[in-house]
Amino acid sequence: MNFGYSPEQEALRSEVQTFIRDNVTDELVEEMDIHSGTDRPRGRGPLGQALYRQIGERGWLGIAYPSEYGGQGGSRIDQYIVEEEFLRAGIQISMIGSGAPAILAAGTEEQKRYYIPRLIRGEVSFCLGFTEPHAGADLANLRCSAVRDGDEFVINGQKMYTTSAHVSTHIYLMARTDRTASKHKGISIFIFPMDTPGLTVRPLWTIQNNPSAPKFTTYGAARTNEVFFDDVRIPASALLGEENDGWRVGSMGLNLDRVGAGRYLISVRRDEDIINFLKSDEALGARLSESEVVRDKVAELWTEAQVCRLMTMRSMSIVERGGAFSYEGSAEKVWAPEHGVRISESIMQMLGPHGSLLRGSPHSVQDGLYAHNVMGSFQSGINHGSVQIMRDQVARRGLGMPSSRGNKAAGVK
Amino acid sequence: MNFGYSPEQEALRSEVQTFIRDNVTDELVEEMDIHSGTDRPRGRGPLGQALYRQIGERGWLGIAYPSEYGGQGGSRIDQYIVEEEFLRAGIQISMIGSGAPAILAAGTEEQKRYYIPRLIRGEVSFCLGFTEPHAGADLANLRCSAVRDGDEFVINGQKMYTTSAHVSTHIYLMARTDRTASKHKGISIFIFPMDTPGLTVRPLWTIQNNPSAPKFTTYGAARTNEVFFDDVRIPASALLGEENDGWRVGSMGLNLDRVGAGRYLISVRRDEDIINFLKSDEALGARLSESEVVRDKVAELWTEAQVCRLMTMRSMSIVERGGAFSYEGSAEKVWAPEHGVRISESIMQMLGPHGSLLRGSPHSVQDGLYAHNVMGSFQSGINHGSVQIMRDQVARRGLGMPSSRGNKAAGVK
Amino acid sequence: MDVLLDEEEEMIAESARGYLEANCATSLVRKVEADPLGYAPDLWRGAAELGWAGMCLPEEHGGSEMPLVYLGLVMREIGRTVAPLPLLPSAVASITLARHGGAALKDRHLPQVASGEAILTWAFFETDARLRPETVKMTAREEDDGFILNGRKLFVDHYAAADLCLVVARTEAGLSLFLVDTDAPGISTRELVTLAKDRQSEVNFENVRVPREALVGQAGDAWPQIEEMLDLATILLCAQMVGATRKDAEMAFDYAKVRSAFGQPIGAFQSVQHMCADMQIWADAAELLTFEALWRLDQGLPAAMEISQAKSFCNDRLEAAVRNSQIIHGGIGFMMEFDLHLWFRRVSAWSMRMGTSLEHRARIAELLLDSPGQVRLGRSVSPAPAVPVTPELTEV
Amino acid sequence: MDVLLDEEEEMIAESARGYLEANCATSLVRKVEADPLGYAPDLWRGAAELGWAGMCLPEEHGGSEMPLVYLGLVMREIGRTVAPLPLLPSAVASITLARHGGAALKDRHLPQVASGEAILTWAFFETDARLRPETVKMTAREEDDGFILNGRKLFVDHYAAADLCLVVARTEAGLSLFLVDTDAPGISTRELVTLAKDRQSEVNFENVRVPREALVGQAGDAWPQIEEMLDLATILLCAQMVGATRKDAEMAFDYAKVRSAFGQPIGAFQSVQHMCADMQIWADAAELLTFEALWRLDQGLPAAMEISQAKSFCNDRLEAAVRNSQIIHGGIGFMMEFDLHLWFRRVSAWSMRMGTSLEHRARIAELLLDSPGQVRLGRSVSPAPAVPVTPELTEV
Repeated sequence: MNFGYSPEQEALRSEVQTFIRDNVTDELVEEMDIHSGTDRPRGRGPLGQALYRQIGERGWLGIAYPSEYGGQGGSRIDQYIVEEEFLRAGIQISMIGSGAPAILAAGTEEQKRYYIPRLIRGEVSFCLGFTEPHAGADLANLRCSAVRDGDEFVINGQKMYTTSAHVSTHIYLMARTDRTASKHKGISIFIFPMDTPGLTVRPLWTIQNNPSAPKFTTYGAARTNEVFFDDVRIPASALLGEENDGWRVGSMGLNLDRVGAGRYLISVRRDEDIINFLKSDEALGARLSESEVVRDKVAELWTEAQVCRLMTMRSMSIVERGGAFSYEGSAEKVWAPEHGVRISESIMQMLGPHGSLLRGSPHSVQDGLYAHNVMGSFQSGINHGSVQIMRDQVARRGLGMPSSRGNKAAGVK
Repeated sequence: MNFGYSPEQEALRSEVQTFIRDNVTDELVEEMDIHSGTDRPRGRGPLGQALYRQIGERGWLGIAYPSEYGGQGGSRIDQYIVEEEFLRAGIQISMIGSGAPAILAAGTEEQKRYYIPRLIRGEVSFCLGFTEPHAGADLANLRCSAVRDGDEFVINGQKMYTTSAHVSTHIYLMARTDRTASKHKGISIFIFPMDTPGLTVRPLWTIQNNPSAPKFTTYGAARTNEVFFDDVRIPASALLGEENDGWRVGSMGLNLDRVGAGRYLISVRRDEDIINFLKSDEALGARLSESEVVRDKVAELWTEAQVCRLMTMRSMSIVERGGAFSYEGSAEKVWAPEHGVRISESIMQMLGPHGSLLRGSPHSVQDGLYAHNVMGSFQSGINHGSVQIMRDQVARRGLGMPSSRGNKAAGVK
Repeated sequence: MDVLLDEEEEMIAESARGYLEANCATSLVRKVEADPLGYAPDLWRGAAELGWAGMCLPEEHGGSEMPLVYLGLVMREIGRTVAPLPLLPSAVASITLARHGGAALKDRHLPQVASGEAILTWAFFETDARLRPETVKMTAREEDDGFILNGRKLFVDHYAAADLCLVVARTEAGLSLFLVDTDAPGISTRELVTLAKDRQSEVNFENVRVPREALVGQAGDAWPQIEEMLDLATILLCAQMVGATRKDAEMAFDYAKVRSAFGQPIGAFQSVQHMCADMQIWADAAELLTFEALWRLDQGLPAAMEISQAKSFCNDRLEAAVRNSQIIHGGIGFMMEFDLHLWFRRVSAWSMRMGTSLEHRARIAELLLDSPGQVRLGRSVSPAPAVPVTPELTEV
Repeated sequence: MDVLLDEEEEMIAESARGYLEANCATSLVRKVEADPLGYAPDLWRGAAELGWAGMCLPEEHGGSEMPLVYLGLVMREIGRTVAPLPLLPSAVASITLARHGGAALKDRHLPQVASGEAILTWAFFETDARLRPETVKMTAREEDDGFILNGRKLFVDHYAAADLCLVVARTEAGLSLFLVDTDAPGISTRELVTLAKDRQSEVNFENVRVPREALVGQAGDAWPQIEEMLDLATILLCAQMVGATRKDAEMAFDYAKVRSAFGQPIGAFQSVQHMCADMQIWADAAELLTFEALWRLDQGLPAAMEISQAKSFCNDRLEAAVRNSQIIHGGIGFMMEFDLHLWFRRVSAWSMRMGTSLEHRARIAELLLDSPGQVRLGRSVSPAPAVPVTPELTEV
């Protein structure tokens, strides 16, 4: 048991912090923010490209990825440290997301050599084309189709809530390749450029728009997207893994997506923020910090936030040992989002009316951060597997609980 | 909308309170306590008989029952007032329980004329023979059988958790009369004396035994019972309602059993107790009453307790109007027991180690009331329909939510 | 005792619901969100014709002298349709004026309020926005035959819509109430942007002169009247929250019945059913708490405890209910073009107004713990009876 | 960083579990509940042979100088089998003695403790049973070449089993620690009856004379040592609670798989699955919090925050977990003859010991809010480093 980081890891963290202090400007953060509603060119902007070059030189990119594909072959924990520090500065350098692990596990040698280095360097970024109007939690219900036509596939259909589709260079698409097979069979994964003809992106504005949410808001994105496919032709080489094996391939990335610095931080940043607000010399914060009830509540929530941190450390420990999750990732994905809601709603009843003022309003608290957070925190319990489904998984995979009669009949695991 | 009682009802309450102050002694309460473990003769003891005579003279017995069967043909709310005051003194005069409503609704004229007056006068008391080792929440799974043999039925099987079987005069038994019918069909209700040959009662000691719980503890019963039936012969006239219609008949009483003074009070007495303890001059209470955190918590719980009271008033209002519950009884049976657990567990973290001392221990708080309550409060969420099943009912009956595929297949409503 | 609605109450509620459902589509709600005026004048005129503006005002001034419970039912229906109407502040300020104002002031303004021609609001909160007298720093300096107001008010509801505002300020004698023209010289405003996107303002008073007659009640010692006003605003806001939550929850119930996942409606999953059951239970409980408090006000019974119970409960549980509704809706509830957020944002914002749960629970605890004698549920523990609103009703 | 158990830790835990599962049936637990001695001597002897009594004592006194994390793992397994052993008080008192006692006292007693021949306990709490120095009223009057103790201690763990007791009393110089023979003249006891039915005593000191050498550390100013002792007892109790909750929860998981209702195991119902999932999550979280605190103590890092985090969390969530287990078991869990309550009663009682959630959260809030600088998760905010237990380990 070791709850600390090695001296080398602490040194790495300091180095990254120093780098960020010296190099990360507000303009850079603004340029790299994929959640603002504004249309902009796909891929990295000039400042982002410069940043990636700099951090690439320091060996911080793709630390845990194999060196033959441009990574450092290093520790997942080191990578976590770098990711956390950049995220705390408002920059998501780990845009490798769900793509890279699946490409490494299921991709052809050619795909690996093409995509992994580019993902690491930030030249390629994927948006996740999973959800559809009738396939959300029940993803396997998807209808978007890919029909083989010689050396090509022809894609038709629609994807929804495709975050960052307007700025990503590529899509990581789940589509149905066999209509006759049962729900979970007959699905395949494709990776291809967003500028493929026939592909259209339309904005979906979220309730965080107008005014848009301040930096660091949990689910503060002002926009997501719909993506339409109208006879989109892609080469068969865009297929990732075996045809009709996409359910398995697609699931690979998701577990890892549910843990890590990103999931952890969006659930606990408000804990740090509110305590630091209470410690500040702002009149409201100073007054509240004297309330025993507020003190009791922030202590309780702080403890919950520590649990988020510890669960993330547990997941990292498992990954670092090369083990697989049985339920630990799902457990984290229950605890952290629900904590995020609790802290957000508790803060409402500390701040009172000032807490209800949005970004840009006179008298808003921290430029409306907490008010916007109310609109976003619960989203973390819905996206990428709802807490309900995650609890099912903890019970069934972790504790061996039986499937219900109904689900068994329908073949749901 | 009227949240108050009429002057007549307030006068009735005062009258009952005065009567109790003048007539209810500790010996009487002790004699009438059906939950102590001691064996005693069935039915009322001498003090209880005298009490029933006195309150019978005042017209307080069976207020809401028809006058032709010995009741007063009065208001259910008046009856509630009398019941509440006696329960607050530790006496459950409304032992009519689940029997009388069903007898009135489904009984023969002969049964009504025999049982209702005796139930009201307290000469007859029923224990509820429903639960079996393999039929708890899923009551319809019961196996105890009643086989017709000419003008008689022959009963074989076992009942479990039969509270007060050791002191009741009669049993209200649910048994299977048709093994070939589907689960909910083929069940019948029988009412007959506990001294029928072949019927054996054995004690089941609860975790509230040794030391036994102080008066007013939520689920403080030191004992419940198993009841065994070994070729128990009863006349066919013991059948209540139609043969094989027992599921419907048996359900009649239960909804009423879930609401009313008893259910309400066991869930909220600790709220009053702890606040009065905080207001007392005991050092621990006085110290805690100055803690803002304790004050915040008791205010929150008090509000929850008010909701228990208001939900009970709603149920009474519905009953008084002659309406039927769609989900309101179930809602009360979710809220009140869960509140009872919350208040009980919150008190643990106010009192600290003193709160863990049981009855008779030096330094116990209110003779161990709160410590014993920890062992009992959750029982209220299990018995007579678990909160899980009650929530199902709120959703399905109250909100029209669909049955799950699995349950539909099994014919569960 | 009968806590259910009687026939007349049902009628009031149904008529209000009928009017609003016919005249207040969500497109109107969205339009007004973007309109600095902050309310829908046509909708307001219709409401005034139905008598809502003067429901609880004296008959002699054109009102209907109805119980507050009836007004609460209307507020519930307004919440249900999230109708952009300034009824809450106008009713609260005008009832306060009717109770404590001088005859001249009442004669001049109340008939116009009752007819809907004049809209009132009130201003109490300042930088420290708690429901406490010591938070008022604004001054009213006596001079010649009037007062000069200086200070800054926050969170003033529907100021842009209002003709007159009941302003709480501190004279030498203590807290006092003044009825001020909203466009009096020396007043400037800034719009606040709330989560509800309804209209709340910062109002600045710089040497604003008001005549002596603008004083409502006596100069100083007005805290009891002010607290009564704040309590009334609080409990009517609860009624509005209950209505909004009802509708919001019903949208989730309906959605759960039609949205399918894993081969069945999501409403067939026990976890979703239990979320829905809780939402219904919380809304029911909030409604019972709210209307008991309103009923007590109508009876002239102490209601401070009941008002604080209702608001603290609404703050916590109705927020949880509308959050559950968002969760049940999944991604679509997060989309601007879907209507659900119109309710969610309002209930959330309202849960932060008129006293946090912490403030209200502190008051409950005071009444429970710092009063003499033992407590018992169903028995009033409030220290002193409030002023009766409808004295002709006998006390129960 | 690797928060999972390493091989040696796994071995320690497995060996402890093996010994206890083989030697501590629930029949033994029930027997000891009714036995005034309050522990099982045979089981204790075997445990001492395995080295548990001296795990964290210095080698020079017959101990093994192992990290506290190892002792925590053993406590977890003791909790798992609810084994009636006086290890917790004996380890806490003897570690305190080893850290702060004089050589003579240590030479005389520690080898016997390490071998299991002597059992120690400690006495801090009095009528006001909080973890605060001002609650100690007991006096130690200096006289001749010793002290005279007067006062009453409550909630003394396993006093009947103990040979010696570390007693906190107030000398003229302030709080001090004394090692007292449990059968010294002038001592009388009364048994408390706890929800756990384990052994806690009221111990009365009436002019109890102890020699000067009985003083552990200096006279006065011993609060840091006392707080360290209380913190150690607190976090080891957490480990015990975690173990007990694990077993208790597993019984519910197993029961849910075999108990049928409505044609399927109750564990197939989503509501039951979600209860079980929460129980597992809470137990996992409690274990992580607990062992991080123990690990920090081993590193000599400040751990007050982490100890209070662990205990407040265990109090609330492990109680909820064992209550859920009772609910899943239905009626049978309420029956005396069924074993489940052996765990339920203990976790419940332990949740009320060594600081309520309110007390611990007040300490967390102090560390968070009354310290200089900003907070950040994963960065220590405790003010001053604690005394290192195993100074040879490098600080991380």
